[in-house]
Amino acid sequence: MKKPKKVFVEGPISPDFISRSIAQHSTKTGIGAHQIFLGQVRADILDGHQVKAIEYSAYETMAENIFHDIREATFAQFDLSCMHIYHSLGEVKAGEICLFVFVSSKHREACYKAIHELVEAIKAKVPIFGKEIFEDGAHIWKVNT
Amino acid sequence: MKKPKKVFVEGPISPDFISRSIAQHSTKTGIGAHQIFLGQVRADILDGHQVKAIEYSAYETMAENIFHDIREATFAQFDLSCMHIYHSLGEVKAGEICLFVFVSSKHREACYKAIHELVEAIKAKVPIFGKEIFEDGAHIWKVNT
Amino acid sequence: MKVTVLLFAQLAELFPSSTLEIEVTSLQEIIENLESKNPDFIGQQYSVAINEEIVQNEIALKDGDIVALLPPFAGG
Amino acid sequence: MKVTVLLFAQLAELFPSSTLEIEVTSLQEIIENLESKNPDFIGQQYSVAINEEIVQNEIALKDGDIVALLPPFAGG
Repeated sequence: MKKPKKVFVEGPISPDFISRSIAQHSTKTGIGAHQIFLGQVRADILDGHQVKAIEYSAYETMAENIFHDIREATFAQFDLSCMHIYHSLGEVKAGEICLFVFVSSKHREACYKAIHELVEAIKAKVPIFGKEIFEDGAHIWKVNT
Repeated sequence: MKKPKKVFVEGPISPDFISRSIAQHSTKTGIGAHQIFLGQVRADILDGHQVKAIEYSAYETMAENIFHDIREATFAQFDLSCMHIYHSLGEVKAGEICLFVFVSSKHREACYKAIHELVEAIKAKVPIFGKEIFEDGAHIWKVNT
Repeated sequence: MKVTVLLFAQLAELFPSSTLEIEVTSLQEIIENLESKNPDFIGQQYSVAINEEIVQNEIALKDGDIVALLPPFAGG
Repeated sequence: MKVTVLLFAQLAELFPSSTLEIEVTSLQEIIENLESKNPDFIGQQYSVAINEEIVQNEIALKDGDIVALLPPFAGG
């Protein structure tokens, strides 16, 4: 069993962080394929207001447990070498990255399916909330589709 | 129509290069999802020899045309904001990255399917050849499965 | 019995505090309590987690339970 | 007519040069020419591109055509 890993990070996920995470896999020479999903905050126009940021909050202890369950279920289902999940808390501006999901495997087929199921499970099952903050300071609460 | 872009790069694709490519999308605030596929050279054991590197070569002019066709067909089929494909030529050591495919879209569904089809099309249709070089200097020619 | 009620996101905005300690006997009673405190709570969408497990049906509460009301998830 | 034959990867290893200018009238003749130069060419797997387009069947060659013999692809 993999040890529990912390998913939540404060603020946006930087391209540098992603780069370092990729680089750490160069010693794992059994890996042939990596698949990365990144969620980026959109500057959507909603009711005439433009989103400038999303402020993420979560039921953190429950969310970390569910991330752990999702991780274990995915390792059980697919032949993966590695899996990493990071999600932002706090403010993430439009254009910045709020979700980083990274799977690696010997052959590419496992990666395609695993990343898809992981991202869908994260969106559906993890108690994370997003306050979409408009340029004018008003806000609404995001709902996943 | 997007302008033709050069796919081939000399040697491995560095995590830094990937990071810079991700960072360049932060101004595209209509993007909500990125999907990245990375091919990494495996240190496979074949007939008792361990692969230390793959030396890639290609029928370059034809390959660039086919990359262009694959790109256009994928843009026509999926609602994507951006698409980038890079493939190594020359030597790429075990653990290093030889293929970087990057698609971005407003919503995530287009990304999942687009990356899958792109990677499969690249592997099946582009005249790229890989010489798997063993620790002892011998080599065999890679065949995609 | 006494339970802790946790409110998140838009539900937390409806009340002075996002954590309530209340004396109740059922989940239904928690909801009525919140509706009486702020009628805007009526009609809100949420799922319910008891001790961090999502529950689909009314289940018996125990003293010390942590009841979380969770608006629609928006991760990613 | 004169055509240019391009050989890649393991096929290029079988001959002194990866580019040949030869006088032929058909694709079949190119293959026979290569088989006679090096019998190891017999039984090799490859697809054929004429002027950078993969061809599935024997097609008529024109003077100046570029005929590429492509071993199994291994990108990615």
